[in-house]
Amino acid sequence: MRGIFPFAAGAAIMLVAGWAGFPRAIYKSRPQPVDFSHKVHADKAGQKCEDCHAFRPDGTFAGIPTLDKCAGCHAAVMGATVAEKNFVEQYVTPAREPQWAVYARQPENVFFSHIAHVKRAQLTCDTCHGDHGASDHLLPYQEDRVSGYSRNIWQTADRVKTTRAAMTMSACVECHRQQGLEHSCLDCHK
Amino acid sequence: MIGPNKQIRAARYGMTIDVDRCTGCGACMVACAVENNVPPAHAGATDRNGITWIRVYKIDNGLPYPETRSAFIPVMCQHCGNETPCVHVCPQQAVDVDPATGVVGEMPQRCLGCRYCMAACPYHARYFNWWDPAWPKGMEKTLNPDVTPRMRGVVEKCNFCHGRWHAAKQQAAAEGKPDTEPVQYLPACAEACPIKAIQFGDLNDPAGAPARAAQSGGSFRLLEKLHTDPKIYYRSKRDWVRASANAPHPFAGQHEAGKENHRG
Amino acid sequence: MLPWNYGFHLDAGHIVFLGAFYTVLVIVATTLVSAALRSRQDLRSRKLERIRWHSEFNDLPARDRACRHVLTGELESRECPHSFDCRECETHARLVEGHPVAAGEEEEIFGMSFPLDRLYHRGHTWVRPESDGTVTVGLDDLGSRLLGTPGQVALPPVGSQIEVNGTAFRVHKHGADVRVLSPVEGEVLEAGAPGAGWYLRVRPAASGEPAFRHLLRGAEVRPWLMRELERLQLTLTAEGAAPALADGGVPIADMSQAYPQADWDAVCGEMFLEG
Amino acid sequence: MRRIPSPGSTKPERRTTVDRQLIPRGVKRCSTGKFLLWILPWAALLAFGLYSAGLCLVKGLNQTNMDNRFAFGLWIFLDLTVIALGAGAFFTGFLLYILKLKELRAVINSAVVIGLVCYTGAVCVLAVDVGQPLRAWFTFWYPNVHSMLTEVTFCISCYLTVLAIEYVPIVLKNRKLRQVPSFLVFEFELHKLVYVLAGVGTFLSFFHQGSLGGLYGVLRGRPFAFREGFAVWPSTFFLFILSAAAVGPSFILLTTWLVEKISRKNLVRPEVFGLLGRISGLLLAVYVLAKTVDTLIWINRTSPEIGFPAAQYYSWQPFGTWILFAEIVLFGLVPALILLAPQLRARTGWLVAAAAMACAGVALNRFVMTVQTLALPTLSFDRYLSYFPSWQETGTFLAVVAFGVLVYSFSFRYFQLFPSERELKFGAAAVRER
Amino acid sequence: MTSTRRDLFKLAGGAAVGALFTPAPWRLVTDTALWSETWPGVPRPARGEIRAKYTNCSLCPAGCAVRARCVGEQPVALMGVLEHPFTHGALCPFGLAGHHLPYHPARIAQGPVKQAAAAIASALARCAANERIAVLDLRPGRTASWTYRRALAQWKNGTYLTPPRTLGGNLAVNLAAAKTVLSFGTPLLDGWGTPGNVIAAREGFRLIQAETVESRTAVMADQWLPIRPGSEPALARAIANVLGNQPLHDAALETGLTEAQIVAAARELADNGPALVLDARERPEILALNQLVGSLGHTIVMRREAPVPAEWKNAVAATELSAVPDGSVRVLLIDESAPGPYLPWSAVEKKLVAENPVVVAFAWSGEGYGRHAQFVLPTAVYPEMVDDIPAAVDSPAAMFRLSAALVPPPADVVNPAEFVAALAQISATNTLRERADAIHKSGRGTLFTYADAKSTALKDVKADGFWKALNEGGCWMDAVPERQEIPKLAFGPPAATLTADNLPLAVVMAEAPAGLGSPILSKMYQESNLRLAEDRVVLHPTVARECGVEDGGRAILEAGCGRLDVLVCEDPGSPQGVVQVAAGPRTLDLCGSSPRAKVVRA
Repeated sequence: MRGIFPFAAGAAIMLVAGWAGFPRAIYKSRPQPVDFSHKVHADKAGQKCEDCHAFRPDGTFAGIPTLDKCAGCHAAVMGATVAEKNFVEQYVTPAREPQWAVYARQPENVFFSHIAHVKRAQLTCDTCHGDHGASDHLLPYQEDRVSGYSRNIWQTADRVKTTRAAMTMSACVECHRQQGLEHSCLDCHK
Repeated sequence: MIGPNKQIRAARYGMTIDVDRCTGCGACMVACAVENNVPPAHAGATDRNGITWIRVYKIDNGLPYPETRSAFIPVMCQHCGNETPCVHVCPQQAVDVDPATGVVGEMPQRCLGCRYCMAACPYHARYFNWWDPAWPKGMEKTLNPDVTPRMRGVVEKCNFCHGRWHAAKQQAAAEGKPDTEPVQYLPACAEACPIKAIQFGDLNDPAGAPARAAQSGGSFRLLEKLHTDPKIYYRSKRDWVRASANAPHPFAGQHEAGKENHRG
Repeated sequence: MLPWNYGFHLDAGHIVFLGAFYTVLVIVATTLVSAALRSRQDLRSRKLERIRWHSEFNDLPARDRACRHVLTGELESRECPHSFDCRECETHARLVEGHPVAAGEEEEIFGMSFPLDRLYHRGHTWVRPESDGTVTVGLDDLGSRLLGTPGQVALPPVGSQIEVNGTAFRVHKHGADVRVLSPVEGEVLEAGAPGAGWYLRVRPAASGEPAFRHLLRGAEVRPWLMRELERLQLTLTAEGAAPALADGGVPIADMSQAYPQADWDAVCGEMFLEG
Repeated sequence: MRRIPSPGSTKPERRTTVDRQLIPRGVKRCSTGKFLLWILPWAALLAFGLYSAGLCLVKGLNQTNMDNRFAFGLWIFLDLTVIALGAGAFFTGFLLYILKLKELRAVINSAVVIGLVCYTGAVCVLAVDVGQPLRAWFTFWYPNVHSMLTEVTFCISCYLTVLAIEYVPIVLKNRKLRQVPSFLVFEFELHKLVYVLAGVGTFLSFFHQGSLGGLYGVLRGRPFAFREGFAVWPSTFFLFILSAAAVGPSFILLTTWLVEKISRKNLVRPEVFGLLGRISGLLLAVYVLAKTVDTLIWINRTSPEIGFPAAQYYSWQPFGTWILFAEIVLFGLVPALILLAPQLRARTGWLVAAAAMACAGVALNRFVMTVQTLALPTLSFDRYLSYFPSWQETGTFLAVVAFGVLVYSFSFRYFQLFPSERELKFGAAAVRER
Repeated sequence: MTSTRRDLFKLAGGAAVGALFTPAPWRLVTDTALWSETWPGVPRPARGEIRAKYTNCSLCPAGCAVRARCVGEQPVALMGVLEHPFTHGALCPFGLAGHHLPYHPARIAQGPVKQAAAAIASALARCAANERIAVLDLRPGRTASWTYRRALAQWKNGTYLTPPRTLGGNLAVNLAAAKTVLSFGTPLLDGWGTPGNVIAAREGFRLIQAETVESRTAVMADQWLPIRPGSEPALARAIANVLGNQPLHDAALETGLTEAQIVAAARELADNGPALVLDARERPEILALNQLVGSLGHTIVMRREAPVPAEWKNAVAATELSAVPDGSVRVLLIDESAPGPYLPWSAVEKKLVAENPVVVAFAWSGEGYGRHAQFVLPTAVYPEMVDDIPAAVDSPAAMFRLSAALVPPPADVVNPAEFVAALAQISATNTLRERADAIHKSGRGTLFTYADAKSTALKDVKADGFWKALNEGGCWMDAVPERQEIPKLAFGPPAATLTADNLPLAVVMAEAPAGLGSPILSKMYQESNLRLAEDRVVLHPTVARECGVEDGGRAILEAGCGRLDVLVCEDPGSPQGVVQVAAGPRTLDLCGSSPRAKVVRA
C-alpha cells in the first residue's frame, strides 16, 4: 500500500487545490463604488427598471444611468442611509461619475441588442438578470484574472457558488436554437 | 449551420460596382478601414501583408503607352454563394454563410490562424493579421465601437459592414418593425464612394438597385468560371475590362511574357 | 467534437468522421490499457523472470537460438521455439525417446573440466544432484574462466524461489555485470561461494528426469562446448580482443585479465546469453 | 539480495560511467567525449532554432516573410515533405506487422524513431505556424468535418500519439531502464500488441497523407492545384498516399545508409537495403504512372474546363515546364527504374542515389503543390509575387532538423535501433578472422 | 519514512492525474483562448451614446460638409452630408479619415512661442527701410486672411503674400455651365475644386484631358491626349492656331499628338461650347485660351467675396509671392494651418533677406515649411480648429462656412491670426462672429443647415441663429447675380521653359494632398500602391533598366535642388523619358521649379 501513497497524496492535493482553491484564485474581486439598493429604489421610490435603464431613440440601451439621472433625486441627501450619504458626498456634490463595474458587460466581440430581446422577444429583465432588481446590496464585481470576463450576469448569490463562468455562449445559443434564430456567428458577434 | 426555421424572408446582400465610374480615389478603402477598425500599416507592412478589406486594383488593357487604358476594380470579399471556397476549408467553423443574409462571415475570435482559407480564396480578399494591431497613440479613441478590433494571428475580411447591419436591425427593432424582413443599410464603402459607383442592397429584391444593375448589360463577376457565384457584380462597357475578370492571361501575347500589373 | 459543443450536427459527415476518430482513440487506449493490465498481472503472477528471459531470448541472433539437436548434428537446422526450455518441447521429447543421449566419455573437454556427474545449462551453469535430493548449482569451467575470480557476487537470499532460465545470481567482474541464468526451478536452501566450487544449493520444485530434461548432458556437452568456443572466439575478435586464441588452445583461468582491452561486459553478455 | 564480497577481489572494479551503462550491451559506441562533440553543433543549432521559433511565437508571424499571398511558406512545404518522408514509419510497420515481411525487423525501430522525429517536428512547426496557438484545440472542439485540414489535424495528432506509444518499447528496452521490472514487463506486453498500433498507424497515415494532398486538390480557387477525384477526395489525395508510401522506404534506406556511414558500422544486411529499394521502386513506378495519368487528365480536362489552359501555369518564370519534367521524370521515373533494375540496385551507389532522388522528387512535388500553387495568380490582374523565407523561418525549421538529429543520435546511442547490428558485428569479425 | 526519487515521481504523477479531474486545467485552457481575444495590444473601443455632429472639412479649400459619427464627444467616423446642395455628400479619402489627424504621430504639440515672438520683435526693431515683414497665407480669402491684412497694415512694410493663382480668387469656374472642358493636367476628378460639385456637373460636360501620364482624371476623361511632358504650352498654342486658322507648324511633333487630334480638340472647344480650359499650373498662356473660346462670363465668372465688416477695409492688398523683390523679406510668417498649395522652398527662400531672416511656420506638423523655418509654432488641426473656409474655385457664389471644433485642441496650440494680431497690437479675438454678423447684415443668400437639411433665406434667420447654425453645421451661400460681369483676364507672359542638361527624365507630379493625411492612408499609399507615396517613383521598365534600378528597389532621385531616397515602381503603362513623382513638400522642394530629374541606384 505504501507504493500507492505518494500517488494518492499528489492526487488529493491537486483535487483540493483544483476544486477549492482554484475557483477562488481565478477571480479578482472589486467592490462597486456605491452600495446601491435596487430594492429601495423599486419599493420606496416605486420605480420600474426602464425608468433608469432606458433605451435611446436609435434602439441602443443606455445601461447604467449617468450621474445626472441620480442627481435628479439625490441632489441632497434624502434618506438616512450611510450609503446614500456617501454617494451624495463623494459623487453628486463633486459631480464625479461613479465607476460602476457592469456585471453583464458583454465581451468586445459580442453584439447584444437589448431592444431586440425586450421589445421583439418580449423577455422580461429577470429572465437574464434574475432578481437583481430586488437585491438590497451590490455584490462585488468578479473578474476572471485570465480572460477578463465577468463572473456572472445574474448578480445573485447562488450563481457565485458555481465554478463555471456565467457568461458563456451556450446560454445564448440554447435559447436562440429553441427560437429558430440561430443563423451564423455574426448574428451575435461583431 | 442551422437554417432558419422561423418564417423570415432571407436576403442576399450584394453589390454592383460600376467600374466605368470608379475613379480609384480610394475613399472606399479608407472608409472601410475607419469603419472596421483596420489599423494603419505597421512599420514594414507592404502591399503584400498590409490589411485592407477592400483593395482597389488598377488594371490596364495591356497595350503599351500611349495606347494604355486603365480602369479601377475594387475587390473585397466576393461573398461567394456556391460551395463557398473558404467555408469548407476552415478546420474549426470560423467561417460560415448566414442563410438569412448570404453574407460570408468570419469570426476572428474563432480563427486559429492556419491561413488555409487564404490559400483557398481566389480573390485574395482575406487578410491575415501579421502584426498586433497598432494605432498611433490616442488614435484608438477613434475606433468604431460596433466592430471589435482583431488580434494578431487571425484572418479577417469584409463582412459587408456587419456592425452597420446590427445597428440597422436594432434601429428596426426600436421602430417596432418585424424582424421577418431584411433591413436596409449601406456598408461604409458604398456610402463613402463619392461617385456612387458602388450600389449595395438585397439581390433577392428585384426592384433593388444592385439587382437591376446586375441584370443590365455589361455586368460581370470575377472568376465566374470557377462557379463560386459571387455576390459582387461589376459593370463595364469596355470589353477588355470584362475580359480581365475571367481570363488568367487576358492579354497574353500582346507584350512580353510575365508582364504584371505593378501598381495594382 | 462532443454533441453539446457548438457547431455539432448529427449528420453523415460528423458521424463518419468522429466515429472513426473515437474508434481509433478507443483502440489505442484499449491497447495501452490492456498492455498495462497484462503487465500488472504478469508482475503479480511473478512472471518477471520468465518474461525477461523470453525477451532476451528473442533478441538473440538466430544462430544462437539453435536447437540442441542441431548442435549434436541430429537436425539440419532448427531454431528453438521454446526459449531453451526443452521440458515443454515435443520435438525434444520425441527425439530423446528415440535416441537417448549417450553418456559422456571424457571429463576434460578442450582442456576444461566438465565432470560427468552433473547436467549443464546453456548459460554455463551446472546442476549436480546431491544425495539428499537437493541440487547444487555452479558455474561450469568455461563460465569460471570467463569470469575468473568474480569481483562481486550477488546471491539470492536463502528461501527465495528461482526458476529455469530466470536469474540465479549476479556476478560483477571487470566492468561486466553478468546475470547468470538459473538451470533449475526451486527454493534456495543455501548459498555457496566461488571458492566453494558451488554457488547455490536448491531444493528442486520437481524431481525426476523430465524436470531436468532441458539440461545438456553426456555426449551433448562436447558439441555444445565446441560451438561455445567458436562463439567465444568470434566474440573476443568482435569485442576487440586480439589476437584470438588459437584453435585447440585452452582458455586460461582468468580470461578477462588476458584481454584487458576487450569489452568484457559484451563478451560475458554474449556468452551468458544475456541481451 | 545478499552481497558477498569475493575473497580474491583486491583490484578495484573498473569504473563505468552512467553513459556507458545506458549503451546497449555488445554494440560499439563512440566515447562520451566524442559523442558530446557530435551533439554540440546540433544542440547549438537547436538553440538557435528555438530562439527563432520563440521570436515567431512572442512577436508574431511578422517575423516570417510570409504574406497574404504566400500564406503558406517554407514551413508548410517542409512539413509536407517531412511527413511524406516520415511515412517510412507507418509503411515499414505495415509491411512488417501486417504483411509479415520479417526482414524489415532490422529497420523497424529506426523507422519508428524517424517517424516520430518527423511528425513531432512537423507538429511543432505547425504550432508555430498558426497565428493563435492558444486556440489550437478549437479544431478538436469545434471541428469542421468537411475540411481536409481537420482530417489532417486529427489524424496527425492521433498518429503522433501512436508513434509515441510505439517508441515507448524502444525506450523501455534500454539496458538501464529495463532493470525496472514494471518497465520490462510493460515493454514486453506492449510489444506483443504492437501490430494493433501498426494497423491503426497505417489507417491514420493513409488518411492524413491523403488529406495533405486533398488539402490542395480541393481548392477550387486554385485551378493549378484543383483536381477531380472520387467521392470527397480529389486525385491528389491518392497521389500523396502513394508517393509517401513510395519514398518512405527510400528515406529509411537513405537514413540507414547515412547512419552506417557516420557511425562506420554495418547495421543491416545488404538484402534489407535491396528489399527497401525494391519496394520503393515498385511503388514509385506505380506513383509515376498514376501521376502521369492524373497530370494528363488535368491538362486536358480539369483545367481547361474551368477556363484555364494548363500551359499558362508554366509561363510564369521560374516555374517552367522543367519543373514538371523534373518532378515526374527526373526524380520519379528515373529513380523508379534504377530501383527496379536488380543489377543497379545491387550497387550501393546507385541504390542510395536513387533513394535520394526519390526523396528529392517527393520534396519537389510538395514544393510545387505549396509554393507554386500559391504563387500563380488566379485573377488576371493579380500580381505575381515571389517569396523567400526569413532567417526566423529557416531557423525554426533548422530546429526541427537539429531536433531530429539529436533524438536520433540519442536513440541510436542508447537504444537498440538496429537489432542485427550485433550479429553483423560478429559476421564482420568472422570475416576478419578468416 | 524516507522518500525516494520514485516517490517523487509518483507524487507528481498523482498530482497530474488529480489535476485532470478538477476544473482548473480546462478553465485555464478556455481562459487563455479568451485571453488571446483581449490580450494587451488589442485596444478596446470606447462605448457610449452615438450621436451626430456636423462641421465642414477644412483640409482643402473645398470645405465639404461633414457629418461626424461620435461616441460621446469623440468622432469615430466622418461622412458627407448627402443633401448638401453643393458638396453633395462627397468626401475624399483624406476627409473621410480627417478625425485621425489630432493623433498623427508627426503632430507637434508644443513650440517656442515666446522665443518666436521675441525674435520677430527684435527683427522688426532692426528692420531696414526696404525690408518687409510678410505673412504667407496658403489659403487666402479666409477671415484669418483679413486679420493678417489688417495686422500687416500696422507696419510700414507689411506685405501679405499669397500663392500665385488666377482662378479661385475673384474668378470662379462654373462647371455646371460647361459643355466641353479641356484640362491640362488638372486633377479634375481627383480632388480638384469641390469633389461633390465636380461629380454632379460631370454628366454635363465632355472632358478632354491633356496630360503626359494616364492620371486618375485621364482614366475617367472622355478623351485622353497623352502629350509629351512640358509640351502643354505648345498644345495650347497649336489649339489657338487652329482656332485662329493659323498653320500648326510642328506642334504635332512637339506634343507627340497627331494633327488630327489637335484639330479635333480645338474644334470641339469651339463648336461645343460653352467651353472651359483649365491648367494644373495655371500657366497664363494656356488659360488665355479661355478668352479665345469665349469662356469668360459663362464658365469662368466673377465671384463676389463674402461681406466683411466695414471697419476691416483698412487692410493691405494681396501680393503674389513672385511679385515681391528677391532678398527683401526680413520676417516671414507662414500660415500652414489651413493647407493650400505648397510652394517650393527655393521660391520662398530667395525672397528672404540674405542675413538673419526670421521665418516662423504655423503648422500642426513639421513636415512642410517647418523643415526650413527657424520656429515652428503648433496650431490646431482639423477637426479641432475653428476657421472659416472660403468658396472653392468651382463655386460661382461666395460661401461662408465654419470648420467648427469637434474635439478640443491641446492646450499649447497657437492661433496664427491671433498671434499676428497680437504682434500688430490689433484686436482679433472675435473675427469670425464679426464676419458672420456682417454677412447676416447683408441679408443676401441662403443658409443651409446640415442636421435638418434645410435651406433658409438668410433674411429669415436671426443673427444669433445664423451664428449658432454655422457652428453646429451650416453653410451660407451667396446669391449669384443674374447678370455676370465679364471679367478681364490679365494673363501674364509665358513662363520661361527650362532646358535639360544632365537630367534626362521629365518629372511628372502625381496629385497629392496638401499636408499629411491620416495614418490610415497607408492603405492607399503603402499597402495597395493605389496612390504614389512621396518616397516612391514610377518608371517605365526600360527606363528603370537604363537607370540601373529595379522594381521595388531603392534608388536616389536627383533634381535641381537636391536628392531624395526613393523606392522604384516599374509600370509598363508609364511613358518613357518620364519619372512620376508624388507632389509632396519634399519632392516639390526637390524639383518643383525645375521639372527634370534623374534616378540612380542607391
